[in-house]
Amino acid sequence: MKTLKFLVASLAIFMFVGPWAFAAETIKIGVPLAMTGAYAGSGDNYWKGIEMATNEINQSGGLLGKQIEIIRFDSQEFAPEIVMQGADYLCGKMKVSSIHAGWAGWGQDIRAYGKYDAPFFCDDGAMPSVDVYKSDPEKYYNTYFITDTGGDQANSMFNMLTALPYEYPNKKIVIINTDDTWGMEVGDTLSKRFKKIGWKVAKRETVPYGTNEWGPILTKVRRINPAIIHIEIPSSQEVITFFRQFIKKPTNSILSYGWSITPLEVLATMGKDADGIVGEMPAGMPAPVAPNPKAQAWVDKYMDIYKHAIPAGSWIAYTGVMAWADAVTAVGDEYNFKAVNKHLKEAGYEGLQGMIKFGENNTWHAQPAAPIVHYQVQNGQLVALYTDPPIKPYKDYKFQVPRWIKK
Amino acid sequence: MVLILGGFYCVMGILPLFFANTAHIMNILIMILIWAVVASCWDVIMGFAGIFSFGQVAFYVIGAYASAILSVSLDIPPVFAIIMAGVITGVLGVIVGLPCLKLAGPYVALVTFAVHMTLIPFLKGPLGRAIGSGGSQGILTIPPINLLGVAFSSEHLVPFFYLTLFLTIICTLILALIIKSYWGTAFLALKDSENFATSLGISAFKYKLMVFAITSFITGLFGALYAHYVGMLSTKMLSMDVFTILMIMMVIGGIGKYPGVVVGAVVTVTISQLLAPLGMYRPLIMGAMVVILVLFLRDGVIGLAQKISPLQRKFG
Amino acid sequence: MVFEIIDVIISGLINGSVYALMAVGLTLVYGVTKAFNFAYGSFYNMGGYFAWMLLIPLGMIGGYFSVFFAAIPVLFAVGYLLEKVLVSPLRKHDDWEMKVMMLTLGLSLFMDFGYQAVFGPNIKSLPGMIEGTLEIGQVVLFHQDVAIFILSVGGMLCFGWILNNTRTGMAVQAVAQNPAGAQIVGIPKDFIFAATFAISTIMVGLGGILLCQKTFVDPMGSTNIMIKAWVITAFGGMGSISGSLYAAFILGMLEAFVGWHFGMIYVQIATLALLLVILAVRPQGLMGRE
Amino acid sequence: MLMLKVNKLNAYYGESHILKDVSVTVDQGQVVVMMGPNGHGKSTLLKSICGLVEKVSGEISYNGEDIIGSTANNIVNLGVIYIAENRELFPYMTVKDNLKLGAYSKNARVNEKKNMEWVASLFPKLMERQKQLASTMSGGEAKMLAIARGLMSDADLLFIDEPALGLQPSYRMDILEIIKEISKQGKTVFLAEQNIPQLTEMADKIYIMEEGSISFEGSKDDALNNEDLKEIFLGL
Repeated sequence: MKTLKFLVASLAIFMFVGPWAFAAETIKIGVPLAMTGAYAGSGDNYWKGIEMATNEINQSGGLLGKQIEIIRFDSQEFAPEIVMQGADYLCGKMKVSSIHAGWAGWGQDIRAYGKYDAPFFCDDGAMPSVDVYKSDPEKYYNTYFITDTGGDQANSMFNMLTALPYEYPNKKIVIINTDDTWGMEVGDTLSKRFKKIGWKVAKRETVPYGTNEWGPILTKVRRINPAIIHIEIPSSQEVITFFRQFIKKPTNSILSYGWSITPLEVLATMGKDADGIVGEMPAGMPAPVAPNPKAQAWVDKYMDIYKHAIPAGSWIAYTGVMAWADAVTAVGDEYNFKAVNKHLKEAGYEGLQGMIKFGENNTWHAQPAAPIVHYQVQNGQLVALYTDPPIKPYKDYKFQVPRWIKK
Repeated sequence: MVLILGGFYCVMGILPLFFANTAHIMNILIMILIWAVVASCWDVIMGFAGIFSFGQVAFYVIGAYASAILSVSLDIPPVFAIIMAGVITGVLGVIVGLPCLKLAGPYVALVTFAVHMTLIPFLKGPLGRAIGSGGSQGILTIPPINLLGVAFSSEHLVPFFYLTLFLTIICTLILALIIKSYWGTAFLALKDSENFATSLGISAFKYKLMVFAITSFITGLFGALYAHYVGMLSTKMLSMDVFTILMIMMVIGGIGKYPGVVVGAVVTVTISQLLAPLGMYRPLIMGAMVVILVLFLRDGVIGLAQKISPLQRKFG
Repeated sequence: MVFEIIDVIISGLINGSVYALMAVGLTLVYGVTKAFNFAYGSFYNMGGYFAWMLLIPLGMIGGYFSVFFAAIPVLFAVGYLLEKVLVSPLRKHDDWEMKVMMLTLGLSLFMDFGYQAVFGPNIKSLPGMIEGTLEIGQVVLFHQDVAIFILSVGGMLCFGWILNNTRTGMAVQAVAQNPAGAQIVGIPKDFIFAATFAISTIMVGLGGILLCQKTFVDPMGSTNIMIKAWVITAFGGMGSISGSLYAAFILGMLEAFVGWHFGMIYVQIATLALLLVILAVRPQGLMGRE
Repeated sequence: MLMLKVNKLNAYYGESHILKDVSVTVDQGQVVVMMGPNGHGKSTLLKSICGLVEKVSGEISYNGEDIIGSTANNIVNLGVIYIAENRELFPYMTVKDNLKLGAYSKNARVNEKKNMEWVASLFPKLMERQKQLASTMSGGEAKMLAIARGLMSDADLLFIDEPALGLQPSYRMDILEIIKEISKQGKTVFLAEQNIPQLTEMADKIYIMEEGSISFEGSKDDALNNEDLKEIFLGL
């Protein structure tokens, strides 16, 4: 299998070096993702969605009668010049007709792809990216954010935490987040919102990636004994070690993991131990039962191919490709970027959960058809408690008071 | 040596005429120019002065951040910011040099690499934010260089290319002078036997400090140039990947075989570009390359050339 | 308050023992062969993946006992061959230390992404060798951490004893102190070099198997391991076993207290600042020799 | 009876050709002294025989066994030891441990105790400082230790390189005595030394090496009668 992969890979070189003599009639799309480095895990999740979408399109006769050909680029850890090389390679050299990126960086990607006109779908989920867009909406008109920013997601987390059917023993929260853009953004927003309603942010800790010895922090947490502990570290290793060391001597606190609940290994590793933790997924797919048969069919198909539950990013990346394909079909020419972009902005797309429309700043803000889903781990799997907006309970799944909370 | 370098830069100078419109290629060419100089500096430090420095990437990044911060936070025009960045890096180079030039081989590597490692948490952390490093998000709005109404940036590749080429040639000349001058011989003497050299009245410390200062200055200068080129910076530039790529340039070019390292830069950047679509197989192959090259291409391409044709010797 | 301090001290000790385990192999191989092994962290991961492969996909019977049993010869062979094939050829030439550093750097890149290519980019978790916690009044400890502590400290002490009190151990020291002299008295220098490299590979590999139970097998993790081990080795004095033992615990404590009092974000800076200071005032490290 | 036969030995350091077709023979129980200006290859010859030089060609046979190209430790096991002019001690080990390691080779281990006593009788001074680190000893003591360590190897053929180099006269006399003692034990001694004229008194055979090749071979009488060699023996 691996050798096969490698053969394909080396073929790719020759195509890269060699002339384009034998380029068949295909529609090329670019997929710059983190294939190596710290973010390779999330990159893989997006990839699965994109791969699934293109396969579906190709199997059903392709787009405008042409097969879609994916050209990948490893954006590694989003070093500015790497991202720029990716843009120049995919758009400049390979002349792809759209970019499906998932998490592509924190602003550098917008600038890099903004130089071109091909629609650029990204899931940066961070304010700096949006700020770059805002700095010149004309120039960056081909940028599409397929999820909300960390700030918006944090607001939704706040809504959920305050909506929980649970009597908080006190008004103290501890917030632990990573030292990166995403972590800071969520941390800041949450502490702002909680302070506003008279809570005390008893501890705000910013930790670097790779923190696995939580003794010093937990010591303080245990003395504080807060009502909520929120962890925002988009990396499985740290959040698992935190939980293991927390549960050793737990406090009466709701554990809110935010986005950190979504990396595949978290549940794969902790299983039922994780029961009781709450977390969210932007543009998520409610589970264990999808909102409608069509969505359920998709979920089943996904799990059948990839043998695991739907991770963050897969579904929305899938939807991104589909929405673009929809626009291309409507326009009838994948290279008529002006028209394709116009259609994407105005027409909206009938997704698995309903009609999705791009809102302010070319963003698929959380909306009924692409909601932020808040889950609780219940017997080892994610169970949707709420969808937002509007914040409303999902089906009749009930919040369970975590086992470590003593009455 | 003069022939090789001259030929190289002439060719580089012509290339844009063919590739002016393909941003992708221009980008590669510009990166080749920048890396060529940075790697050359490292070669002068390691190969000629025999200082076992692992701080090259660190100085590069310091220069980049210095210029970015100066121009973003203090609104200093990029042209001056770049020069100031070079000076700052040079001074830091001296400060780092003072303690470690008294040390022996691996310890110098230790100290300099420790500086490299310290930069990451520093720039990401509150201290970094305080001076405007933008934390782990980095700096995303670095203004382009603007000279006499001409903008030089990733948006205007051709002018930027020639600006870089111009600076590259100047710096290359400086480095070539160092190597060919009395210093060069002094360095080689130092490398062979410090005691011997000292007995000749060559003050190891003085010369090493000088070469440290000069190379850090140039490195910082090009770091700054790079910052204004891409317009964005993050601590990712300190990743092991960049470090290794720089190292491969030296291994291919041959340590102390200037200008082999320039050839090394061309080869490495190109290969790394060709392999980019391979994803994780790119670093895999790069790694294997280092191992094989270190084992079998001991003096790099120049060494090879020397072996093949005795004529080449005088360039070594 | 007092319990808080105790907690912090405990996590300091845990840090320390973990670091000691990481660093011992590196300091040994540097001390004896003067070759700085940049691929060190990748061997740590090799241990982790080896254990994972035997336990999860192959479902090896006998659990960790048989894993260790199988790991030792494999790691030894790998280390021995690598030294013979990659490192010793370089020794013949001048500035070989630099060459070895470069080569091993390339090797680590190759190995790390090799792991990714084979096992995928996601982290792998190992089942705990010993579960359960130990409660002493207010204080709660993982059996795992206690085990790591005992193994690393005990392991290092008896390793030091072997070095100082057995003929082979002394031969190793002899090679470290004066290779030419060792050769003159009839110690097989080249074999000792290769063997030391292999032993350090075993140490770091087993360390990986132990510690990955605590913090997972992370294909990208090896750089951090290498850097940690390097910092400790340099701090304690390159090649001084006891030095790195002290250094490991000093740094462990430092991290715990800085993290507790100032916040985790300052830990790295504090560590590296300390390293820089030490190297500036005493380049050979705490216990190192000029 | 013939113990060591070196025939047409060539040795190189990198590019430079140090020994040129050197031929030497040593009989059991002899004391052989090799003289000649420094830097003309005396040490190189000794090292080459003991397997400490990478690039060598020619024949070396020890007790009829061909030993050229075999590793240093094998040669030590055969009972040939090299005592370096620059001592090559283990600086951070005690005198005792240095001696212990001297007896590293297989057959030496068997007789370690016996040899230790013998060495103790030869070097009472050293025994007083068993616990001292080698790096803290004076030049003379260190030299003694180097010789003592060599004796611990239980070798039958000892190559002693410049035993008196940089020693004050008092020590030179000691060394003379010790060498006498060693050869009394039936050991064969091959010295590269010209700072101790008295040595020639006890030499069974004298070689003179100049520019990497043997310029003179003969008994001490031949040497003394040889006009050309007078200046070398001005010391007499």
